[in-house]
Amino acid sequence: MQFVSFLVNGISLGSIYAIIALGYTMVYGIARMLNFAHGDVIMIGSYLVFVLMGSLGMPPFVAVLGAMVGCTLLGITIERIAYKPLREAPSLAVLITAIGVSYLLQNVALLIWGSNPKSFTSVVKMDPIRLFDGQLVITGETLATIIISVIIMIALTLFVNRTKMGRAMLAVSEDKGAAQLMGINVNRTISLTFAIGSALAAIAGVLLCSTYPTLQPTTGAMPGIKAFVAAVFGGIGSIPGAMLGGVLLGVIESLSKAYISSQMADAIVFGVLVIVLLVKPKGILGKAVKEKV
Amino acid sequence: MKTRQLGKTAKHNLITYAIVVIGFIVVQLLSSAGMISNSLSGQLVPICCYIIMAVSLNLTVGILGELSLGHAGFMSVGAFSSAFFSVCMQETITEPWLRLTLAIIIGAVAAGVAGLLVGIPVLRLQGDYLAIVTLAFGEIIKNVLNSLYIGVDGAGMHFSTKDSLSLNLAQGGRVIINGAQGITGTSKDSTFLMGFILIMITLFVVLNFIKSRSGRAVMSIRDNRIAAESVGINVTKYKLIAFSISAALAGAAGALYAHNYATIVAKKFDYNTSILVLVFVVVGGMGNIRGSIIAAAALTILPEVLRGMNDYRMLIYAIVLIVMMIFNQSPQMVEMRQRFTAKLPWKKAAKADAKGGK
Amino acid sequence: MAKMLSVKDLNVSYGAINAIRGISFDVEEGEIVTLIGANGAGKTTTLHAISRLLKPKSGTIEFCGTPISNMDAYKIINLGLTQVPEGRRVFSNLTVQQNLELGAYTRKDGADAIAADYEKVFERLPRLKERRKQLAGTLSGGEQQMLAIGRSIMCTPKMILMDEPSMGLSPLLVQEIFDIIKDLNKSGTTILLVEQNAKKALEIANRAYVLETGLISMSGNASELANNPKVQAAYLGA
Amino acid sequence: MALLEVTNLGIVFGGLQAVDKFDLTIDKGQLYGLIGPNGAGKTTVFNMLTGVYAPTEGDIILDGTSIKGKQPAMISKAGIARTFQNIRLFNQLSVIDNVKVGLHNQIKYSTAEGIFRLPSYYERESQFRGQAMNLLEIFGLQDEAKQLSSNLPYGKQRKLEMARALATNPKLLLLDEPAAGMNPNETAELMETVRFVRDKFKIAILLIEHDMSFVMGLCEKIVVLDYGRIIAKGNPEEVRSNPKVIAAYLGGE
Amino acid sequence: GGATSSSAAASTAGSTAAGASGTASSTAAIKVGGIGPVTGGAAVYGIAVKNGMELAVADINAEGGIQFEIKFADDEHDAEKSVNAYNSLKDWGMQLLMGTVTSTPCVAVQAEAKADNMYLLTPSASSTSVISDAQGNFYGNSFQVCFTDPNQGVASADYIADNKIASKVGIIYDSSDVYSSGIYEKFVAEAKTKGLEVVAAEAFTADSKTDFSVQVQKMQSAGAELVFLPIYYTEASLILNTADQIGYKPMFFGCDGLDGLLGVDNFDTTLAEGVMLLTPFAADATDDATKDFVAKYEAAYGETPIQFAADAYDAMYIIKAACEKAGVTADMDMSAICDALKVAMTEISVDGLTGEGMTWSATGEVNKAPKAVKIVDGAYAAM
Ligand SMILES: Nc1ncnc2c1ncn2[C@@H]1O[C@H](COP(=O)(O)OP(=O)(O)OP(=O)(O)O)[C@@H](O)[C@H]1O
Ligand SMILES: Nc1ncnc2c1ncn2[C@@H]1O[C@H](COP(=O)(O)OP(=O)(O)OP(=O)(O)O)[C@@H](O)[C@H]1O
Ligand SMILES: [Mg+2]
Ligand SMILES: [Mg+2]
Repeated sequence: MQFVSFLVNGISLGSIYAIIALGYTMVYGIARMLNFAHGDVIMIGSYLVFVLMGSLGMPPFVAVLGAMVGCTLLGITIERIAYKPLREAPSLAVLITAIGVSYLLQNVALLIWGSNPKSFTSVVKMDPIRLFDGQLVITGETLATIIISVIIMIALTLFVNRTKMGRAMLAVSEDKGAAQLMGINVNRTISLTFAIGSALAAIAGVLLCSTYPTLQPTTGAMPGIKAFVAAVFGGIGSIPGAMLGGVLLGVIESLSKAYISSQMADAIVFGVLVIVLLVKPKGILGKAVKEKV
Repeated sequence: MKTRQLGKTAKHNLITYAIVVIGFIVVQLLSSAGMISNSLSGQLVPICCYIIMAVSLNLTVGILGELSLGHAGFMSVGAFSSAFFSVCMQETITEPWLRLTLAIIIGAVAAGVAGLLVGIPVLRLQGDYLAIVTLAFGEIIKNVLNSLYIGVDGAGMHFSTKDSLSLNLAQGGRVIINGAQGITGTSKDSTFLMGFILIMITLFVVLNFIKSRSGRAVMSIRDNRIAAESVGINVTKYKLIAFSISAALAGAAGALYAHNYATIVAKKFDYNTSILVLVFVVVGGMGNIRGSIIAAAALTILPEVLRGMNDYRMLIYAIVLIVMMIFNQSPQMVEMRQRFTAKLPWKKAAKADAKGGK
Repeated sequence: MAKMLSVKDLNVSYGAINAIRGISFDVEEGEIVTLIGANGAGKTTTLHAISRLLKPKSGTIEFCGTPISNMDAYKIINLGLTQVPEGRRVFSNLTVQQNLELGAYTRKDGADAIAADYEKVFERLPRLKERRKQLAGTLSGGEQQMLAIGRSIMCTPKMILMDEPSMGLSPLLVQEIFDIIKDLNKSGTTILLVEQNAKKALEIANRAYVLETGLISMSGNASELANNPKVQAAYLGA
Repeated sequence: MALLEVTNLGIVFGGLQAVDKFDLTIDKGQLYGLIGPNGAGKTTVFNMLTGVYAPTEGDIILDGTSIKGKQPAMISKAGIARTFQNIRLFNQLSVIDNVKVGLHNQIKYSTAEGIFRLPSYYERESQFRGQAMNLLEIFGLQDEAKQLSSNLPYGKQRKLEMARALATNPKLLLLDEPAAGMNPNETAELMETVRFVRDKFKIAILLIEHDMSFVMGLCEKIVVLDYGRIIAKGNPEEVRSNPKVIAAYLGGE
Repeated sequence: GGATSSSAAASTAGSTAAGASGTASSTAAIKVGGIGPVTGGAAVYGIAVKNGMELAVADINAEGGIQFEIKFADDEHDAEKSVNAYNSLKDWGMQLLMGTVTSTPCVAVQAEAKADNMYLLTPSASSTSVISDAQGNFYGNSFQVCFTDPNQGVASADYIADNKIASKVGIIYDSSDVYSSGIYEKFVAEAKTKGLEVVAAEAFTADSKTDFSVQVQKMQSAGAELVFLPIYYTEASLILNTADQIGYKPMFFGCDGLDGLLGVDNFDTTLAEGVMLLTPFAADATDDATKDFVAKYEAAYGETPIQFAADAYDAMYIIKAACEKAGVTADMDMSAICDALKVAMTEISVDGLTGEGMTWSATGEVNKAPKAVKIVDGAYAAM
């Protein structure tokens, strides 16, 4: 029973990684850039909910919507100001700019909200489910996270593969010039990608802070990196891959903490990643497209 | 024409060496005249370390063309192995410069070997996958060092990965590597002179490597792997050579770094440091060794210069970074700058020269 | 005949290199006009400037009377102008079918009309039908070229700019491609054709321009130019 | 003994039999043509010969030893060089450096010798320069030696690829559509160059080309592929008049 | 702008003091540097120290007598940056150092300070490496306001054993943190000698400090009656939360790092009910000094002070006492000041927020009695 319980914890943690990773993968898949500031957009989203719910007393649902709108605007703004001028530049240049944006967001948050951790009030108002005489406890947050991450994954998959806009995104990701010849507005498509990615970041932030209720300017950094790892794990650019990668990462982290060593859990997680990539160099669900010679 | 080709790169490299030498002499003169602030003189050794880190990472990123996010991991291997050595040898070898020299060699060799071991699996991957695996290795190295305990007593060395109690040291034994607390008690052997010498060695190795048969092979892999294979280049071998040299130099930088502070901890060498060094490389220009040197020095000093800004210090640093990237790399900006500089009278003459080098 | 495309005093540069140095030409509705010239003469550059993948330094470009030299590239297709780019530039990670769908991205005339056009494309280029589900990146060079042409037809343009559509194609297919161009033209599509295969191009074209290092050196009736000794010596390998 | 002997070569891509039962024998110094409709599998044959793809069946014997399944670099050392349908140059290297990379296995010194600039370094580097310039001169590229290779116009890029391939000192040179994107004059010039190269270096050449005047005017023997299978083999005259070839490839010109 | 406001406070205080007191001591201010992380992940601690320091100096300068001028430099919790900060403070003219806040940087800075013969008083760096080298030789120039890590570990084990609070103990600690792993090791050693049974010891690291469900469940299944948390309050609040969710209700016992738990913005303090901690400072204490300090701090910075702020506040009064004892004046250089203070430190006794009658041995370690408090009804109660 304890094993099941560890497993559930892992899935819960993993689902949060998954939602963050979905945002990562979305932006990476389309704009071909590693948006290292994604974790910090998550942090800003959480602070927004904290302020809207706490100081302004809004109901959770409204606060979350507000944060999504806020993050969407933030994401679009960042893209316009910091990334768009570098569209034709080498991809590493954008990566460094993203790191700059990450520093910027953290320090802005530090100046606005201070360094003291805030305790986050969960937006999930649901009592934990206790099974087997309380041996297995599944919290409302866990359930909500798992359900929401699956919904988001399905919605994104449908969006990208079934809608015209989604198809346009794929085209932009491959060849911006040719996409324009098809009549696709590249700038708008990329803005939309960032908008979606950032709205997801807001949701991820809320769920992250509801499950692990503490909030600091650095809150987004580590989950951001982990989610990046998860996205690669599953095959970066692949939407189901991000989901799978996130969940696996959470489960491996949880189980190795439980059964091997809590000190070395991170090393184990990264070790498994290395092994997986050596066997499947494009991640678990990544397509191994052989270069046509 | 043939001789001019060589002459030009040689000249370009000479300028790079000259910049370093002049920098060294100027600082030495100023400091003997007492005209250099404590703040700057305290940063001289770390600046040397970061220059070596940036130049060596440029070998991986700019010349080999693979994005590495775990370069600091090799720095930490160098730092820990060398510090371990010199803490153990503190009494045996009393001459600081000798101890440091040996320590640097040990650090470089250890990191070079680590580079080789990590490189064998990692270099099979490509692009962002390679980047993430180097990041993973950097974090694994950090995590392992964080839970590594080594102590010595009369009976010899003891290891543990749990805590220092589990070492079961006899009375009088002492813990040398103490998990997250790292190594303390390294004496401050590093000097600016040593840093300068190490930079010169790094430049010598890297610049000569680039302009050699092996260097060309490495760059051909970067430009087109399939074509490189088709002309008989052993891709794995040359990737590994470049990666290991880069790691060994990072190890040397780590050794120099470790001997500048009384304590080193594994956390210092996490992915943030790797990314910091990557920032130097990209800001200085990929494949541009001279740029790496200048960027590393300037961006290390910048946060200190900004101390007057108090709480806004890191905020401004972030903004400077973003603005600099856009200014340096945005095609529109580059074009604008070129148009502007082309108009400057002295640039017109210098233009022919500048084109040859890189 | 009305003027469809008109280019005046076009200048395009790559940084300091002036690739196109003040050229003017026009294409009338229903024509096939070909642009020939040696490697690096600036043919591709001219087409890119027209479809705004490159920003001209100066000069005006009008399409059906609308000035397009400052228009966003993605809007141009709405006016009915498209390009088959040099080097195919198909979307490698999408399937053949998906590539064709993107060709019809701006179309608003309903799924049935679009579906009918797929069939037309497949009829002309049966190889594409066989490879419908294959990723475009793994197609052979010639197959990719067919896809690029098929994709441009899918947007039912008034005018197509074609950049070396016969490059790398088998003799049979070269013939087929030129037949397609002729047919397209017959059904009302105006065509600006850039070709290395000057002989074939001059055969099907109404008029031609010769481009030499960024300048138009000759122009006129296609058949006249084909008989011009200078042209024959330089481009027809006579 | 034949230089190259290919027997029953075949490869499958996810269910698609791209090449099937491919046999080919090339003698020393022979000029051989490989033609066929688009997608017939010509480039794929090249890819198998050079180790880019591992054949699913069959054997490739070069000069008496099997090279099937070997890595591209090994095959290059064994003596097969090639150019690519989509040009693959080392874009950020100068023209002469592209050729020097081709000479990599011809002139050798160790990494350490390079770093420490031992006398051997200077000696070998001057050999590198001399041989590279000789090769560039054959293709009329000597004046562009110091330019970035990506700045060359298309036609010259193709020539540079050939110079680089020749630098590996091959016994067999594979050219994939060398005349693509060239106008008739340039094509004619190229024919001369190819002949010159064959005579000077005494190597066999197998080339893919859709320009019939080029293939027919140059090659001594031609093999025709369609849907991965050989449909004809013979001298230019035989092939040109073969009804199968006309139907599948040439068309009624 | 912290440093600017503090120097403004110092100068206004200085001018009023000049009129009020006619003492012989010069009215020129002694320059005291402060170092700690005010940005980055450890900014909470650095900012608290900076605030505490400013508050104390404003008070001290207002009293007349010795005047201080202060400047606080950021080190981002990094040894290299800390040494940089130290050097830049030297350029400013620092005569003595109150810092650094965290241990690893402090060890690096101490090496510099030792070489310069600069007096160093750290408010909160608790590693023994701050005051002595690996062979156990004491530096002599450095002093601590807080307990050392071993001291806290031993004291905690002793307290639990002596008061028979529990016999089966579990521990959750941060293996990547010097403070936490330092206390953990000594606690385990002492527990053994005191006959406490350590039934589970689980680590976490800075890279995975959000999800504690595994660690807490392992405590539960090992049957720990008491969970010892030698960690900081941010993570502790998450652990309490997790335990509550799975319905595990052991006793929790922590060290000074837990202080601040009740001050976490928006935290459900009922979760912290019954948590015990061994801390020299409690913001909810009812003595006048603490009440006064807390009120002033809240007025100035809008939040409840954590122990780090109190440590820093005390540190400045300790420096003041030592300076007065040694007769330090602003015209002395740092080395002379250090030599004078080395002696004076062993002779003074200070009543501060974090301890009554604090005294120092020449080793640099502080002698003061830890206070054990328990959270009852959302407030600290003495045990
Ligand atoms: N991206 C670029 N940067 C710099 N110069 C360029 C660039 N693209 C083209 N050029 C130069 O501009 C000139 C015209 O090139 P363009 O591609 O238009 O020629 P083209 O007539 O299409 O030739 P081809 O028949 O080889 O396709 C050439 O000299 C070429 O070298
Ligand atoms: N990596 C691959 N994966 C899947 N199919 C492939 C791959 N490479 C080639 N093919 C298929 O194999 C067939 C042969 O391709 P190949 O490139 O050899 O054609 P080709 O004869 O060179 O044609 P062209 O003259 O157009 O260049 C094509 O149908 C192509 O789609
Ligand atoms: Mg062209
Ligand atoms: Mg081919």
